[in-house]
Amino acid sequence: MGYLTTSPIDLPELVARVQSPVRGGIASFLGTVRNHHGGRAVARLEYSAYGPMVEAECARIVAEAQSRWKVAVVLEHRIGVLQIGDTAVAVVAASPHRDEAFVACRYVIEEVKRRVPIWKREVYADGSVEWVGAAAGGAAAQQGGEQQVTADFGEATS
Amino acid sequence: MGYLTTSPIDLPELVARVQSPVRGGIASFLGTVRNHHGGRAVARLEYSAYGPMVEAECARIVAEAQSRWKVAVVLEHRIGVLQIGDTAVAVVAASPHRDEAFVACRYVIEEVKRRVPIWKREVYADGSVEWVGAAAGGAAAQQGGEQQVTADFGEATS
Amino acid sequence: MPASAAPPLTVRVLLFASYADTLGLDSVELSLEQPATVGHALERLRALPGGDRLPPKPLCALNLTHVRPDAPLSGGDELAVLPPLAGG
Amino acid sequence: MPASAAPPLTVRVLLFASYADTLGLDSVELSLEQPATVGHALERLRALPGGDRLPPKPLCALNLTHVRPDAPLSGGDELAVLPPLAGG
Repeated sequence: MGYLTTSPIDLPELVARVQSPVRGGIASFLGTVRNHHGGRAVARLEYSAYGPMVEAECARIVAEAQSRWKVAVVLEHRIGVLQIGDTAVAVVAASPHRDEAFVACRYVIEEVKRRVPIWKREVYADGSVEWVGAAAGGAAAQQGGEQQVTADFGEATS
Repeated sequence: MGYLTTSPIDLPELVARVQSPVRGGIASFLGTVRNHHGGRAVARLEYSAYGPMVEAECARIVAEAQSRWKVAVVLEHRIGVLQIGDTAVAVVAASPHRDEAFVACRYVIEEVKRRVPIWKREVYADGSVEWVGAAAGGAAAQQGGEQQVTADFGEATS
Repeated sequence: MPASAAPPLTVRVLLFASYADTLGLDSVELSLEQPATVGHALERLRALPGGDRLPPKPLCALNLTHVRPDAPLSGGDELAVLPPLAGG
Repeated sequence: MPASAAPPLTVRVLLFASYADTLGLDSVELSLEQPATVGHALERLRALPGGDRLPPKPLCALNLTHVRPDAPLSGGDELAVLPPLAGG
């Protein structure tokens, strides 16, 4: 437990958790809230999650990264109401080798986006509200996304 | 001017310099001082630099990254006496697209290591001192390194 | 018929985000004839008010793990139907 | 001979880190016959005490830019001879 938070993400605190005298290379990624989406001005975002599965899936992703590369990884995703510029997700990967730190960091953020059940509702400047990715185009994209996720999982678990 | 510092590197301050409401993806790299090198226990490191050329070369590297990708980049290298665990170098790249943030961040740290005139002298636990890379093996490596750097520069400037 | 001789199984279905809005439900218990799969549970969901607006192959998780629609269900399973993910 | 008709040019050579230790110098002014290249300046450095311990092709920078040994020199140039880089 501990991949989800409702508090602001503290990057130096996350770095401190993985840094060590033998892991000299530290790659990190922050995803922050943008002020536009599909051409509309976003006022704030509301993130929600399937909490227990977020924890389980994040633990699997971190374990995968740490078994494939010589890295220590921390990952945190914030939910609740976020303002423009707030950090929604942070990944930090520390390794003796910077190549592995970069590759692992990238792997973790890509898998988080692909596999972790978190949703966001955009509140626009005009007061209207919309689930991100839930429009007609989103449903079509979803179908492809579903096949990719389950195909990969079928391999990983069979 | 401003790529070199003798003060501790402040990652959140660097992130704040490149973050913007349109650049939602922020990739960063920290290089920190390790406690061993070639099997010997390092007590501390002393970094020195050809200051004016560091500034010129870092400016060129950042400009290259910002012209190749849609990113804002900051780069800082600390010199002077550093202890184990201290951050020696930090690169932060912010972009609307996380792929570009990662690629630009990686590019900048690789080019810094290859092109920026900074040296470090390791002070070992037994009190002895050695320039990193300056041993016999270092001279041979240097010859190859020289050819790579100048070959690339010949192309870039001709 | 041996298949229908087994007692029905009960699964808890969780709905999130836009799908919870679509069906007006956060969760529902379904009783299904054995043997049952995720796909059978989805068919039952589609019969609920608003269920016809679910996509043909929604992303599903069974007991906190992504699964395909042909995954078998057991009594007490927690099945989650997941709208397009938007984390990160 | 036209080449030697031109007056000698003066360049400032900077040495760093292990090379400064090797030659016991941080900088030195060299007066060179024209036309002169980085390679000619390196030959002169090798004649200084400890200069024989420089590698065959050290990394060089001219006026803050990496250059090859055949780069031409002009009066007032700043030539830096750079030991293996160890930043980052």
